[in-house]
This record gives sequence, structure tokens and C-alpha cells, in this order.
Amino acid sequence: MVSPVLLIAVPLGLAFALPLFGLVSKRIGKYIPVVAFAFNLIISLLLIPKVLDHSIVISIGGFSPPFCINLVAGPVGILFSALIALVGLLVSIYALDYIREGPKEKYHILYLLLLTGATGVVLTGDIFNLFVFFEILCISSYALVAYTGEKSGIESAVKYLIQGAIGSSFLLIGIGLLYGLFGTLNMADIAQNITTISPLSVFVPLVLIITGLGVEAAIFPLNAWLPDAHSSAPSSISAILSGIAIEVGLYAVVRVIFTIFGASNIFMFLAFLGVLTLLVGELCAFSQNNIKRMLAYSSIGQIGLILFALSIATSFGVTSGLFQLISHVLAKSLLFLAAGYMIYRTGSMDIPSFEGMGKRMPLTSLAFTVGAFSLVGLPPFMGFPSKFLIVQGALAKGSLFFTVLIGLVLFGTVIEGAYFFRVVQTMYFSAKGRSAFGGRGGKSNPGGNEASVVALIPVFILVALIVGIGVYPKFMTGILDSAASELLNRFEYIRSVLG
Amino acid sequence: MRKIISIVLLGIVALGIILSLARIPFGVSKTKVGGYYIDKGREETGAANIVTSIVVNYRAFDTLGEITVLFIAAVGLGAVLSTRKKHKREQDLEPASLVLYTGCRFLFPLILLFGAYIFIHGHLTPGGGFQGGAIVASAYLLIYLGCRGRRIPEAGTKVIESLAGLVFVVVGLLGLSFGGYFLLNFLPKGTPNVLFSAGIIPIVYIAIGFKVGSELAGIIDNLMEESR
Amino acid sequence: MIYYIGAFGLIFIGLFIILVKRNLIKVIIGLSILDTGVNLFLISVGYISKGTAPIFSKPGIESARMVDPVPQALVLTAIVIGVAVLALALSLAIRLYHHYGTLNLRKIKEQRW
Amino acid sequence: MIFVFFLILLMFIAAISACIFRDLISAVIASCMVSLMAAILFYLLQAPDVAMAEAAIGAALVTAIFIIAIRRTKRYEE
Repeated sequence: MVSPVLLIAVPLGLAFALPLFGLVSKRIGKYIPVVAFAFNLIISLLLIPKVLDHSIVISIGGFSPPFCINLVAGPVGILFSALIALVGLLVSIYALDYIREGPKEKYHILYLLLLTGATGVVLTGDIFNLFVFFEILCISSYALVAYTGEKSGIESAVKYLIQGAIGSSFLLIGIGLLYGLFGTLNMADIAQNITTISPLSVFVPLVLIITGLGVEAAIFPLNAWLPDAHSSAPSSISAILSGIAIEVGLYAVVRVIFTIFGASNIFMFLAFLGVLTLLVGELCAFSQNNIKRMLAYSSIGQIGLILFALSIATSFGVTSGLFQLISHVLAKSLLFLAAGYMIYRTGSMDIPSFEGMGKRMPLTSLAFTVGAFSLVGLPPFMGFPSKFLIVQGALAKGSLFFTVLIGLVLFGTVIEGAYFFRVVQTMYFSAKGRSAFGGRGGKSNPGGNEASVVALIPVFILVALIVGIGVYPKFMTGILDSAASELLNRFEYIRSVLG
Repeated sequence: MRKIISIVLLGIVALGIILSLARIPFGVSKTKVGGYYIDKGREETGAANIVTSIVVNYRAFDTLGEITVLFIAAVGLGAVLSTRKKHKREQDLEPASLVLYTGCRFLFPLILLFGAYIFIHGHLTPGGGFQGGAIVASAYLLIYLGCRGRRIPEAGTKVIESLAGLVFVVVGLLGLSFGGYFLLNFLPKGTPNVLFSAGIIPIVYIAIGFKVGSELAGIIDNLMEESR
Repeated sequence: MIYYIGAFGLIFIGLFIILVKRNLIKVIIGLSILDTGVNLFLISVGYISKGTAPIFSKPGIESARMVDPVPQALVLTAIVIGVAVLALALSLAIRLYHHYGTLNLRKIKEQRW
Repeated sequence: MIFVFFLILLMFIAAISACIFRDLISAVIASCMVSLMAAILFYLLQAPDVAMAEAAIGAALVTAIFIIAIRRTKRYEE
């Protein structure tokens, strides 16, 4: 029997058991995440055809909702859990070779639990349970940011922790207020009764909850922690934080707004906030000289873009937003993984030190270029159809407000193009310094500087996915459409949970 | 300046919360789910302590998440502090006086026993796995403070921690395989107010007690060891 | 009502400490006070005037005036999560002190925007 | 009622003094006091389980962890 609860229970059990495996053999530990996420990926893929038909609602403990915690495995939940499992699997394969120092066993436990928390957030149907899984996600990322034990890592972990902890307290106050108002914690049950209370008294919990979740989702005024944390974590963790953690935060925000509160009157504000986030992120990224900080700011920009697309709130807009989200997850994890090995080889994060990379590490540079082009939105790659859909969706809305905003979005894309081309140009076409750097490694030992095979496998799987979906975007349409309709149709959600 | 801005910000938040609190009067029953638990909790779970029946049965999934959070904290703390493990302790601390030493040795088993009592009787009386686990951990704290130089073996806490976590997950999966629901209370409930009642609740709570105890003790151990 | 005042008083004092103080340990103390305040608020949401604890400790206790058990279960969870965050924060503080020799957050500014 | 009022007042005093004290150990003891008062309030709000947890975890263990950490860093706020 395939039950969505296995998606959470099995990785959790494996994480608890990992220290025991460690007693048997020191080398088993690093393969456990691979096994766990391969399992999750298979389960998620098996569940996709079922959830396209109708959402699966699982009650934990055998009581009926709203009296127990329930998991809602709808198209959105399974789409996200498949995405988490896929990226988790690829990054854990990458980490087999990449993580060589420090308390490795602890790294793998925390990594496994981080993604388990993320899976829990996207599957749960209970708001307090969402808080608990959110804390699992956040606390393991605080610890992983500090994993290297270097000055910058510790410092940014402290910043991240303080802001995250304030956010969680706000979230908890909001949940307390909701419980006081409705006497229940089940999201569908709250959603059903939300109209019985005057909008003014619902507004405060809404703001508190969005503030709390927004810290993790890096929405504009709350994202001060992100560039530091993402740039000083190990690259495999940066890939997960940029590729999974903030997207899951965004998912939670969107779920709260769309499903629980049904707050259609704040979409304009959210779209504005999204574009603001986009512009701030892209402009800061443009002025960076450190590659990981540049990628981190670019993540902020992309989150803004996704938030903008989702708050168009037509089925077209939401579909394009989810598509952009997937394309960002794949491209950004690819970029961080590729950049991780380049940093490892050069020992520096400064963009000028990547001169001549196209010769010294041709495969990795190629992968980086594919990721960058996809993120900018060039045609053969996955970023193109998603950005195209966003523009189409915003124009189809037909309001002046959205038309103006989409102009700003295109402006942001231009900036994005500018800084990514700068990096690519440095890697391939920089005449200076090639003799100084590339001469030794490149000529005497051709290919000897290339990343290891274990690390290249996941990188090229990501490249294949980006190109494949870019060429044939119809592949994703089915699941994206039903995911969008799940988000937009809250009555269907309520009905499927409460019966 | 900073203070003024903070106070203004807090004032705005306070105003909003007061507005919303007007709808949540104090001391009036506003529950929907809670009333159901009070009415049905005893028959459905067999636990006399309704809070326990919620923590370990109705909302057991939260509890699973929560012990995971504590597990992460213990592991993360170990990871953050680990690079300093190489420094051996430089100076030996002066030993504790005989009175303190003997007193701690004498109190230690009693506190352990008290902690165990708390978590074994979690479904009957106030208290449970967290409280009992914390008490067990404080017994270890006493040993660290009173009988310097003694420490619990790290491998021991690790094994207990892992096994207890596994017991929780396995009990949940057994429920899934027997009744089709994760964490289903599949054992006979027995008569309320008896020690051997309430199905899986005592088992899970004992596992939680061990896990919380060993994790908190591990956290203290890590910090103390680093601080020497 | 006075419990609400107590809870939100603690929350605001905690937030004030976090926002204003520059010493990391002080900030973490602020976090702990904030947590306590939030927990107190959650419990007072579930209180019923002249209620009894939700435990059937002896036969013949009427269930009509029992206080709401759900917030109590939530707070048990929240307390443990709070401890986890505090422990991690303090271990980071120890490491930070090790690197910089100070806990003043204003002096620790390696990275900027 | 007077008792509750007194407790909450005491709790506020403790919290504010945790903010004011320059000596971090004193500040931690003050915040331990806040936790203890909160535990009593939990008991008065008919939540014995939570009161126990707060007293055992919030007041005892957290204070111990704080003091260990402070011993390892600086005792006085500059």
C-alpha cells in the first residue's frame, strides 16, 4: 500500500537510525540520504496519477478530521514532494564526494531532516503541524549554515537564527489568535469558517502568519539574512536552501493566503511586493563580485518573480508561477552545484578568479552556462516557457496595474541577463589571466581539473531536465494545471478534507 | 533612536493585536475541537489525562515532529561545537567537597526514579515524556556539577536516542500496517485510570521520555565538555 | 484579562530586548522571554473561568467545566521547540565568541549588504 | 485575583530587570524568575502538565545551559 505518510515517516526513521548505522560502519552514513530520497521520489511518482484524479486525505491516528492531524496529498503537495525528493536525491549524490570535512554523519542527519521538514510542510493539512515542520526545516538550516565552522558561517547562522526565531514566534501568536477565533487548527475547517468572523479581526492573524512565514520565504523587507546565509553555507546546502527552503516558505505563504484565508483583496499588494522583491534582488545581485552572494540575491529576485506570478491569481498566472518555481528550483540548484566545484578548485568566490574556467573545467562550465541561460529565460531552456507564460498571464489579466508591473519584471530580467552574461563571459572569453591560471592545470593534465564523476552525474541530470522540459514544456502541463486549480479552488479543498 | 523606532514598531503591533483580541474574550469557552477531546477522549484513547491523549494520540504527529526538533538541536549543537573537540581539557577543576559529592551520588538515583515515574504515569497524572525526560536530564546535570569528571558515555546517549526515536516511528508504522492509519492506537485500551491501559500511549510516552532525557543530557554534556 | 496583559507584556519586553540590545546573550534572553510570553498567551486562550484541569484523576469529575486541553498540548510542543532553538543559539554564541572575542553584535560586522 | 496581579507584576519586574542588568548571570537569573512565575501562572490556569514542563525545562535546564554558555564567553555586557 502506498501512503503519502511514508514520505515523512521513512526519512524520519532513517534519520533516527543513522547514528546506529554509524556504529556499524562509518561509511554507510552518506548513502542513507540517497536511499531515502530515491524511495521518496519513487513514492511521489507513483502517487502522481492518483492525485491527478482526486486529492488523497490521510488522517493520522485514525480519527476523522478536524479532530486529528491530516495530510492532504493533492497535486500541489505531491508536485512539491516529488521536486524535493528529486533535488534532494541529486544533491545527496553530489554531497557523497563534496562533503569531506567536519562531522560528516551529523551533516547527513541534518540534511535528511531538513528535507523531511520541507516535505512535511507541503503535505500537512493542519496549521500547527505546519509550524512544527517549519521549525524542523528552519532549525536544521540554522545548524547547516554554521556547519563549516568558519567565521562567516557562524555569523550568518546567528543572524538567520535570530530573525527566524522572531518569525516563528509571530507565526505562533498568529496560530494562537486563529485558535481563539475558530477553536480549531485544521486548515480546511478554519477556511470553512473564515467568513463568519469580521475581516478586521482576521486581518491581524493573517499579517502575523505571513510575517512569520515570510522570513523563511525571503519576501522583501524580511530577507536580510538570506545573502549571508546562502553564501556562507557549504555549496550543496546553498543549493538546497535556495532551491527548496525558500520555495517551501513561499508555498506556505501561498497556501495560507489562497486556501485558509481566501484573501483575494491583498493580491495587488502581494504582486507589488513581489516586483519590489524582484527589483531589490536583481539590483543587489548586479553589484556583487562574489559568485555565491550573486546567486543568493538572484534567488531573492526569482522569489519575487514567482510571488508576482502567483498573485496574478488567474489559473494562467498560478500555472506560470508554479512553472517558474520548478524552473528556478532546477536551475538554481544546478548553478550552486556547478559553482561549488569551481569554488572548490579555484579556492576563491570572486568572479574574476573564474577566468579561463571554460577551458579548465569545460563540463562544469557548460552546466553553469545552461543554468544561467535558463534562469535568464533563453529559448531552448526551461526558463523560457515559464517566463513567457508569466508575461502572457499578466497581460491576459488586462489591468493597467499588472501591465506596468510586467514592464518592471522585464526590466529585472534584463539586469539578470547582464550579470549572468558577465560571469559566462569571464569564464569563456577572458583573454587576460588564462596563461597564468589555465596554463598549468589545463595543458599539462587535460581534464584533470574537472569535477569528479560522482558530482557530475547529478549536475548533468539537472541539465538534461532543464533542456528536456524546455524543449517539450507540455510534459508538465497536466500536473501544473491541476495544481493551479487546487490552489485556486478552496471549496474543493475544504470539501475533500471535511467530506 | 533605535529605541524610539523599536517602541513605535511595537506600538503598531500591539494596536493590531488588541483589535483582534477583542474578539477572543478571556475565560469563555471557544473550543470546538477541545470539547470533543474532553467528551470522547477517555473512550477513544483510554487515557485519563486528556492532554496526554492529545499529545500522544490525537496530535501525535506534532509530537513526532517535536522530538525531531530536539534531535536536530542536539545533533546541530554537536556539529557546531565539534571542531573544538580537539582541545583537550587544559586544567583540572578542583574536586567537589565530600558532602556535595555524596549528596549528588545519593540524590541522582532518586531524581532518575522520579523522572521515570513521571513519564510512565503520563496517561494518568499530570506530566509525561517531556517533563520526565527533563527531570532525568536534570539528574545528569546534577552529576556534572557535583561529581566533576564523570560523564555519561556519548555512544550510550546516541544509541538510546536513536532507539527511542525508532520505537516511535515503528509504532506508527505498525498502526499503518494493522489498521491503515499512521500512529493508530492499535493495542487494547484497557480500563481507564490503570497503569496498563491506553494502548500505545504509555509505550510512546516512555520512548519520548528516554529520547528527551538522553537528548537534553547530550546537549548539556556537549556544552559542558566544550566549556572545560 | 490580566493574563492577556501579562502575556503580551512579556512578548513586548522580549521583542524590545531583541531589537535594542546589542549583546548576543542578551538577545537570546530576549528570545526566551518572548517564548514564555507566547506560551502564556496560548494557555490563556484556552482557559475557562473557574475551570478544572483536563484530567480525570478520580471518578466523578464533571467534564463540563474543564479547560481546553488543546492549547496545553500545543504549548508542550512549543516549549520544547523553544529549548531547541535556545540551545542551538547558545552554541552558536560560544563559537562566535571563540572567533571574534566579543559578543557585541555591532562589532561583529564582517559581511554587509 | 490580587495574587495573580502580584505575580504578573513580579514577572514584569523580573523581565525588565533581565533587560537592564549588565551582569549577564543576573540577567539569566531574572529570566529564570520569569519562567518560574509563568509556571505558577500556568498552574493557576489549570494547566499542570505545562506548569511542570515550564518549571523543569524553562526554569531549570535553560538556565543551566545559559550559565554554561556564559561561563564560556563574557560575563559582563559591554
